[in-house]
Amino acid sequence: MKLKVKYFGLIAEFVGASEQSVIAKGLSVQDLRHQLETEYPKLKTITYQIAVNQKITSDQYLFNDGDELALLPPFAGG
Amino acid sequence: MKLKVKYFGLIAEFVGASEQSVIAKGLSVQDLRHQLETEYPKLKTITYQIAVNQKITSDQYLFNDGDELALLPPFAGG
Amino acid sequence: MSEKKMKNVFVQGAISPEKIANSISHHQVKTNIGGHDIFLGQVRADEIDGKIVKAIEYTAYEEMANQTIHEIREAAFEKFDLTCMHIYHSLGSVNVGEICLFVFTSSAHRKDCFDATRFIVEEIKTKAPMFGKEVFEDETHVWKENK
Amino acid sequence: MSEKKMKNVFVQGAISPEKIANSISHHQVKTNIGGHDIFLGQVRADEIDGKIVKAIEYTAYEEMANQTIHEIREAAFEKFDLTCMHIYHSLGSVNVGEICLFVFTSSAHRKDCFDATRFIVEEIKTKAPMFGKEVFEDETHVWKENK
Repeated sequence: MKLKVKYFGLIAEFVGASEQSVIAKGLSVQDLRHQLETEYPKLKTITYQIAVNQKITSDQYLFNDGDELALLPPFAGG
Repeated sequence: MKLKVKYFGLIAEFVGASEQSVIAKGLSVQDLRHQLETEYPKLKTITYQIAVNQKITSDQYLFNDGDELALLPPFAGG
Repeated sequence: MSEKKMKNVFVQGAISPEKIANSISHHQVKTNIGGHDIFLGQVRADEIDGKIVKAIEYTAYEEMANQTIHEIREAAFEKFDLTCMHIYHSLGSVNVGEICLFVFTSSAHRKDCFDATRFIVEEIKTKAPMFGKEVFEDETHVWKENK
Repeated sequence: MSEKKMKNVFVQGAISPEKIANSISHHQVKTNIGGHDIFLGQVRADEIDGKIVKAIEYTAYEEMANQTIHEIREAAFEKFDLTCMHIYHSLGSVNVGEICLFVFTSSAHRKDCFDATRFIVEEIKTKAPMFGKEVFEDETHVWKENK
């Protein structure tokens, strides 16, 4: 499946982009996590959450067509 | 003993003055309370505190020369 | 930080938004501050026995109130890790919608200023000898009492 | 009172004391308000590994942050008896000493605005996807992380 993936803050630095079109090799958020951590090993060094369609989601979530994913490093608002 | 007595808010209205020189008939704050409540019976209808030299004091306090007394109705700051 | 000098908290009439903005501006040079908490007391157009309050006329036992607030200030500096603290209260007439109390604390981390401002406001309301005459449109009045 | 329309909380650059004063002024016509509580987040010149922060550059997942803050706003109106609520956060560069967060609630009685402002600030800090790059004098940086 082809996914739109957004990167923010520190993660955008690691990836060198703020948004990518990613061909997902698996079906779940967990699969994508592994896929991206293989491609960008620095992701393994930090804590981050994944949002699907602007909601924090669990690793068990299975993608649907048109989902917008985002990799979110720790928040720093305020 | 001659005392300087200050009145505030509602109590200044009851007494018709914001400050008086009062010849105390007794020695304690309690005595003065009775004396003033006899003279200004409306005082009996409200709750008020008495400060001596700018500190809230108990009815047992015995006056010293030069004490400044104040009758304080409920506070309404803010 | 503790401030030993007793300050005069009283200002004549309402406290203006400009005074508050100026006070905030003055803190922009203090780069160890991470959070400010500001409480503003505003005069409400309460309805009492069918009549609407139009203003509160504040009076105080000024020397005692300043002394009491000085002690509240010292206690707050003792209890909380604060950078700055400012307290102002109106005397005289303050119309409904206008501001009569301004409490402003600043700290490196938000918890201290949140706790401090609330502590100071509660303490002032219960301990500082200030009195408020709620004046109605028809010029009659009642005396306000803090809960 | 509840506000259904989603608002944009973001402003470019620092939040000025004048903006805060204007916001306060606008509430003087609301004569059912008795208390306001305002929290201001200010950028600190923290020392990290011997270097001093000179500014924070804020970015956000804007759509999600606005949605999250919309939900926080609705929750606050539900939990507390509020008259008004205003929330602004900076995007882009905010220098040390400048204000990056402005949370302002108003209520008839002080307890509600005190509780609400604190609730909103804590919720924003933990739930809103905003990111802060702490930039040092030598233009190197670290990424801020809320505690």
